[in-house]
Amino acid sequence: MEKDIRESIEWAKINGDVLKSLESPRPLFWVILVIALSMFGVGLGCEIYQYQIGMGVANLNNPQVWGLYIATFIFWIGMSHSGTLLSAILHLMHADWRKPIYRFAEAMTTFSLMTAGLFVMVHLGRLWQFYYAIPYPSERWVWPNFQSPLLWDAMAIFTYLSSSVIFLFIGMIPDLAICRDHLHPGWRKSLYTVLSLGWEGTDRQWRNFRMTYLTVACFLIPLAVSVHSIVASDFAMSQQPGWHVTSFPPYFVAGALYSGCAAIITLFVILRYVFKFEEYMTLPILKKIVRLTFAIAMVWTYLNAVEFASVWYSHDEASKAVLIQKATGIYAPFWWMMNFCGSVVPFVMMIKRLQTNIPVMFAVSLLLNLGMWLERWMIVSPTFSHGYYPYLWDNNQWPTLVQWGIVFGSFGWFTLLFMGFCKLFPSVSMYEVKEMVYHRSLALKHTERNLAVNATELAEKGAH
Amino acid sequence: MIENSFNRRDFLKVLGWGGTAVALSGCGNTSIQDGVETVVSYVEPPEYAIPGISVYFNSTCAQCDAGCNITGRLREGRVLKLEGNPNSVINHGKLCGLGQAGVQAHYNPDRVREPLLRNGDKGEVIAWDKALGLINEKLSGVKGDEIAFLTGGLSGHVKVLLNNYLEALGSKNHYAYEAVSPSVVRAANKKAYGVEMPRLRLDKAKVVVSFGADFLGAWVSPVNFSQQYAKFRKADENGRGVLVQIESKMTLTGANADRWIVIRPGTEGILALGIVNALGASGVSLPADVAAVSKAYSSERVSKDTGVPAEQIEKLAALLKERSPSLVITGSAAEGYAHGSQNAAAIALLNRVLGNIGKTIEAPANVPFPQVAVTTGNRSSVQALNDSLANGKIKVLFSYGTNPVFTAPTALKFKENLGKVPFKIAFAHYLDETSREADLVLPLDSALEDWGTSVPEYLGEASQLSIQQPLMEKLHPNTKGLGDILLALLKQRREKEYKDYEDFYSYLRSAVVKNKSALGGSGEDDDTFWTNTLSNGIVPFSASSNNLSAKSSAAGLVLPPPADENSGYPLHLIPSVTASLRDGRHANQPWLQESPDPLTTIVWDSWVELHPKTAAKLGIVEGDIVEVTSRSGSVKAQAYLFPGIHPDAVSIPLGNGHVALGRWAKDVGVNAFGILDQVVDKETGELALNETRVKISKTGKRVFIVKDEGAVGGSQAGVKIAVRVSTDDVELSGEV
Amino acid sequence: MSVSNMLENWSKFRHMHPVDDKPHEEYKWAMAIDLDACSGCNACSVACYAENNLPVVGKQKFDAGQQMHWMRIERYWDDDGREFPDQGAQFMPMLCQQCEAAPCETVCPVGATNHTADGLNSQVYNRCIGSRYCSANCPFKVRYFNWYDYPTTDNVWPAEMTQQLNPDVTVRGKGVMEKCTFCVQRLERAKNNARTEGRLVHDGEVQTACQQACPTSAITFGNLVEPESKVAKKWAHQQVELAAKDVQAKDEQEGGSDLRGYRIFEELRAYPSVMYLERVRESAI
Amino acid sequence: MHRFLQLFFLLVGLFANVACHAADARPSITTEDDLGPVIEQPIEFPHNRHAGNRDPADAADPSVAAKGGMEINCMYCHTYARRSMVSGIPPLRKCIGCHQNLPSVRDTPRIQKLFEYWEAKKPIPWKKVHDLPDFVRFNHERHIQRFVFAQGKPVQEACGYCHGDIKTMTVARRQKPITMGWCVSCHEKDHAVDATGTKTTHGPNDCWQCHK
Repeated sequence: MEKDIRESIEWAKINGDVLKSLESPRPLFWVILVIALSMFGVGLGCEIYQYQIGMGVANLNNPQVWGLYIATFIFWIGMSHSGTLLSAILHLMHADWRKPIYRFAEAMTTFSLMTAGLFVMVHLGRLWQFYYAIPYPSERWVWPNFQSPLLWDAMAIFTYLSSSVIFLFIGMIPDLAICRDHLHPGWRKSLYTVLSLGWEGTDRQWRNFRMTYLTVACFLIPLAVSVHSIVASDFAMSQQPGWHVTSFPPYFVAGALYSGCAAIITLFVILRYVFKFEEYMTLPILKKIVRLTFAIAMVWTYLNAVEFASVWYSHDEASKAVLIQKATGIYAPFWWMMNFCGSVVPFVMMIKRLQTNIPVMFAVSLLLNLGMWLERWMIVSPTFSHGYYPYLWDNNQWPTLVQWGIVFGSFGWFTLLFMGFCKLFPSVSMYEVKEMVYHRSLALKHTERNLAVNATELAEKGAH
Repeated sequence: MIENSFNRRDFLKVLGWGGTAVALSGCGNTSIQDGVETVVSYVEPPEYAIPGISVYFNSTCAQCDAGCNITGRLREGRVLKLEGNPNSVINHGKLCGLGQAGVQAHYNPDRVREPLLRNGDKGEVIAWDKALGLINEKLSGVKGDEIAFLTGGLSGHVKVLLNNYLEALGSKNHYAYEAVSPSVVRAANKKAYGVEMPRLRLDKAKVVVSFGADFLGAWVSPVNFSQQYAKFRKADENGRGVLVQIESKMTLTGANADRWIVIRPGTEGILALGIVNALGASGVSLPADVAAVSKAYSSERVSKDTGVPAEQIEKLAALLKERSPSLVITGSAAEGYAHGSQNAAAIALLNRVLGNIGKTIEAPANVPFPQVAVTTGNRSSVQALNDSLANGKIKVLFSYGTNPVFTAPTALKFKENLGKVPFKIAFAHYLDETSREADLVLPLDSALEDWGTSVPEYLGEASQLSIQQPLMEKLHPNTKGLGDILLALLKQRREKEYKDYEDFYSYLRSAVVKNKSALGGSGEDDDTFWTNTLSNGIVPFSASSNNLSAKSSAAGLVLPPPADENSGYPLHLIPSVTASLRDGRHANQPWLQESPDPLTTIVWDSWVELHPKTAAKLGIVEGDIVEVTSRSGSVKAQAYLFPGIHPDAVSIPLGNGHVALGRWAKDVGVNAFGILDQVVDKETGELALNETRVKISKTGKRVFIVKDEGAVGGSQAGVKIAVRVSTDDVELSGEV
Repeated sequence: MSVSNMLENWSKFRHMHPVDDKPHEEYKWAMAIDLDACSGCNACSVACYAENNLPVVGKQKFDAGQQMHWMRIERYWDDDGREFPDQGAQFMPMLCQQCEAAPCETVCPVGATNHTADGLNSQVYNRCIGSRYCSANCPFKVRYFNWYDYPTTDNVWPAEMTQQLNPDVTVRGKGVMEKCTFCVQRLERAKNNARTEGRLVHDGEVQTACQQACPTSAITFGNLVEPESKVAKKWAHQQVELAAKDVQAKDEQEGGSDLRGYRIFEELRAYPSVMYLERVRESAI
Repeated sequence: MHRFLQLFFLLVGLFANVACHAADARPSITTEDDLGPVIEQPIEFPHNRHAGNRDPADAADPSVAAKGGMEINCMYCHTYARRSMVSGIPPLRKCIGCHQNLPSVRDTPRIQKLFEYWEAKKPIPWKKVHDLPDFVRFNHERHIQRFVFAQGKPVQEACGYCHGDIKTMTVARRQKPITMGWCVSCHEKDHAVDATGTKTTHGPNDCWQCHK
């Protein structure tokens, strides 16, 4: 039995360990930062070039009007679902083990949404006119087209982004207060003072806090599901073969959770190493995520199979043709790769021994992410290259460096945001870890009296 | 309308109104802006030109020899678009892509703008009077027969002036050269029907059998034929016409045929006689002389020689017998081969046997003024010229409207012989390969800026004089019309005769107005007549049609056996004339380069058409860069696998492969003229275009062919896009 | 501009489509293309370039599949593996089909493409933001995107070439979608003249550029609402209904119909305004 | 809990309410004036002098030179307006046509400038005042035909809908917003089709009317 969080761990130590992650970083941090910066720089450069010359530099054409941008956009949206899953859903399920890790998962949600938003922009032919898509009251009397799934998309994403930011923030208030109290005067201290909204840890504050947190959590879950369903309807509501599939929304949501969990494992390993969080991000927790991921992987595989089957047994020749072309055409290597990464690799997670083997799990999680990214690409591109009109079939355009560059850059952008977050805010929720520890200790002490006594003590302690 | 165009040119000096000429910011500023743009209004208001309203002027298309009548659409003094003139008897308001690209010839940025005098290997700008003076002095002391004038096909008053000028110089050397003209067909027609270009009535025919005549694409007068074709296809009282195309390489016309019959190159004549024989066998009475010739051609033998199945021949004969009148047309079958004339004669027999002469082959209306009638260009003339160049007989050479350095077979060494001429003058729109060699280049007005008249070779319903008039003011101040230049040159010689003509325009006007009574303008005063003439753009001749003489004898008609397999050069090269590029003089008009070749959908390049079978044999796949080698040279181009070609043949389109001409033509594709062998038709001495034998070798390089069709090429992959139905399963009668 | 106005606009936008209770009133522009007459000569395509200010993109961009021909002539061969295409090729002039229930219209996020009262499928360049969703959802792939800024690209309209541009048609900058408009500038001109004289546009009074050029007159264009118009007669004779309920009446007949009229992708129920007439081939030879 | 929910619903309701009203509140555009910049023209053309109303002080018989405006019909100079998209700037000859018979003003500086252009046969480079974006195609003919000829509105009123009260200006200056919303605000109204005013329709509202 691996080492789990010790019930005897000192709360001061918890504060100390977590706050240490806010202190001036190790050299490794700077190295990563520079790499991320340069990646982002590349992406930015490509985008500026594309903006100047025109979308043609991405080497899109008729009929291949959408490229990696849309695929990557879906990928990042999907990524964002993990945070909600861990913090909101598991919160409602009172799964204690989520407590040390949900904070960075939420951050991930927020930042990947921001990244996804970028791709919507990058994709536009006339970026400088994007505001036409916003339903603002203009003297022109023209409105966006409310029939267009793309418009629903924009709205859903915006809503999701704003509410997940709120959720992230609310969840952090008690910790911010702790930071405020433990830091020497300086800009950070004043920042936390402002952000912690005068948190004192009084009973009333705790009550309101929990109520708010719960409400937002409840609000967030259906939202998260709807967001990716809407992204799915971008395709499902169109008329094209290979897109016009009823099972797309659940399929996309499953895919989203899947890639989200995979991403969590990746970041889990990284943070655990970088910030020395072995105490809190323990192997049993990893094991739990891995198992969860495996479950979702199976759901995704099932839905994937359902999609193929429903196309295969339909009389829709066009869609069938697309499917065949995916498996045999020029996209075949990527398509098989996707199926391998998405449906075969996860079986590694079944092996009990490997579930806690950090290097293996790290590798696996990366493969899963790759698979999920490929999945999105395989949804977008093949349909274009094998649509209804044979005269333009297989008129393929291999993405240019500009496209790859921007995709590449988006990862840099995400990393930047995330690293910034880790240095500015506690990436492990201190108060919840304390709760967790407390619950464990309760499990040991059985008497009502102790319970009562400790409870009062703890309440005061917890405030400081 | 207006009396005199020069006022009009002044009137037309006006800049664009809001968002016209400068409409290049289509999605630019999104809000109103005050006092930024300037509006320049007219100084004097032209009655007919209202800003924002289009005006239309009639003129004549100069893009090919069909000489369609066009209508130019003008806005604010700029010609925007060329459309067909509805009153034309040639094109009835329609216009082909080539014709419409005329505006790009006019606005082309690569036009010559100043007179250029050679200095070393570059041209220096000189003034017009200097240039003309120079010509005069170069001509002094040169004997008449040492002066030569090389042109393309030429007609109308420019031709009159040219002839007068040559006469004034005492020269008889007028060489009219057209690289892809149907010159052997003309000769054959002359023999068979008594006229060079009879009127073909597709619209009357129930069956049309064409031996490689691409009359829908690039042959003689495509727009006229296309309209007849539409009538011919319509299921009216004499039913939907049937088109059978017999050729070795599918042309646009072949692609539209009910039955496209692929034939071994050069054996068309044999097949024709085979059909005659089959007709005889099926009970059609053959004249003795014909029967004598044709009896040797049993279906079996013909089928062996031509590769056309015997039953196919029978079927065709049956169809011809059953459906009359029919029409048999000779195209590449005649132009292509050393025995082209015999082929043509044999094919003409078919028309005679089927009694089409007088029914679907009619006499053309004749041209009452022979001096303006067309001088058709041919290929033998350039050979003649080349000879006299070679032995230095020519001291001064004028060239206009043709580009032999590009189109003449390298075997002639034309370019190098040209060098032997001490002084060469080129009247040019562009610096093409030939005018680049000239010592003096005189810039010409575009066809839309110039005055002129023309009489097309193929006349259609009636003969007429087509008026060419400026549609807008000159783009470049220092260009001149050919007529004006010739007039100026004539004045050097015959001052008093021409002194009262201030310019070509006045010459033209008086020349036409003088004969107004003969031109149906009797009773009108000169100005009204002239005004009507200009507004119509057409002057109908009171035409008395001459008649055909159908007394050609088949006696002595012998056809050579099919060409033996030539081991060294196994394949026949069939250079194809495409509808948009023709002989390549318009290759610098981007619309023509960008509009896909109808059959291969390839753009912006040349290609080598190979039958998939041949390709498989040679291990060639689409996109391979192959080297096509003849005895006279070789070119490298991309291979395109094309089912519509005889396995023993390869085809390269003509017109591309320029080394000069302009930004859109230079270094695009390869020039197939270059590798043609100098083999001529025995009777006429015309270059036989399809007689070149080639061999093909891979170079190892491979490219993606730039074409419009997708990777699945011509397949519809079972999707119902373009549907075809057999006459059995469709009810055509009563269609509107 | 109000919320009510917004909702109202939206419903109007849908109502442009002819539903049984609200058919087209004055005009419904439609086309009939006779594939038996079409010879594939490309004249229509060039005419379109001239009329609608289409850029010539050049070899490299053509290779990238970024050509802009609103009117493309497709060439098909038979698939039956005969050694020679001895019945010729199949030519197919493909242009925007101006669908009545156009897939492109519903998906545009900014409503830059929508239906006009004349049953045209309008594309508004200055509203377009270039999401390219319309093209993604177009079954015919007849929408063309400005991948580059052609007005400022070398050798597209150099020097004097700009003077050829048609002032009635906006020159498109980079990043907007464009497509065949049925030469709306000509239609508007004709309607305007007619309105001034207080009448409707006569049949044949207005021609599209492609129709005008076509040497074989394969293209018929006109007003479907006017029963006497040539195009209406053709549609009627071929028993092709504009917005048929489910399948065309003729297609329900036993053993198919012996009429030539059909519309591409009828089964998608986009209800195109372009009817094609099947190419005919003689059986006796 | 309840308090919290109350607050929640209160906020949401408030927001929705404000949003609707904010959206509903729009300025009545048609009457609004929004003066464009003053524009420097090569010749400072006095519209008021030509098109302005007669000064009642002027003698009744036209032989006496008028002091006020001369009430010249707009379309006398902008003659293309009724038959073309563009109204047109009058050709130079038109100005001269009258002015060579008006010795009284012959040597005022503006007229001298005018004649200089005429002698040089140079067109006057007027600055465009109402310059719409290139993708907007306003059709003068349609509006003039509709309002002046079909509906019998006075010319100056009809032109004034968009050009404002030109007859009081010297150098013309934009007076109306001429933005899309402004156009639409008029197009959505029902107008009488003819003089009788019994039948009314509103202007066309599909994009392709102006954007092609």
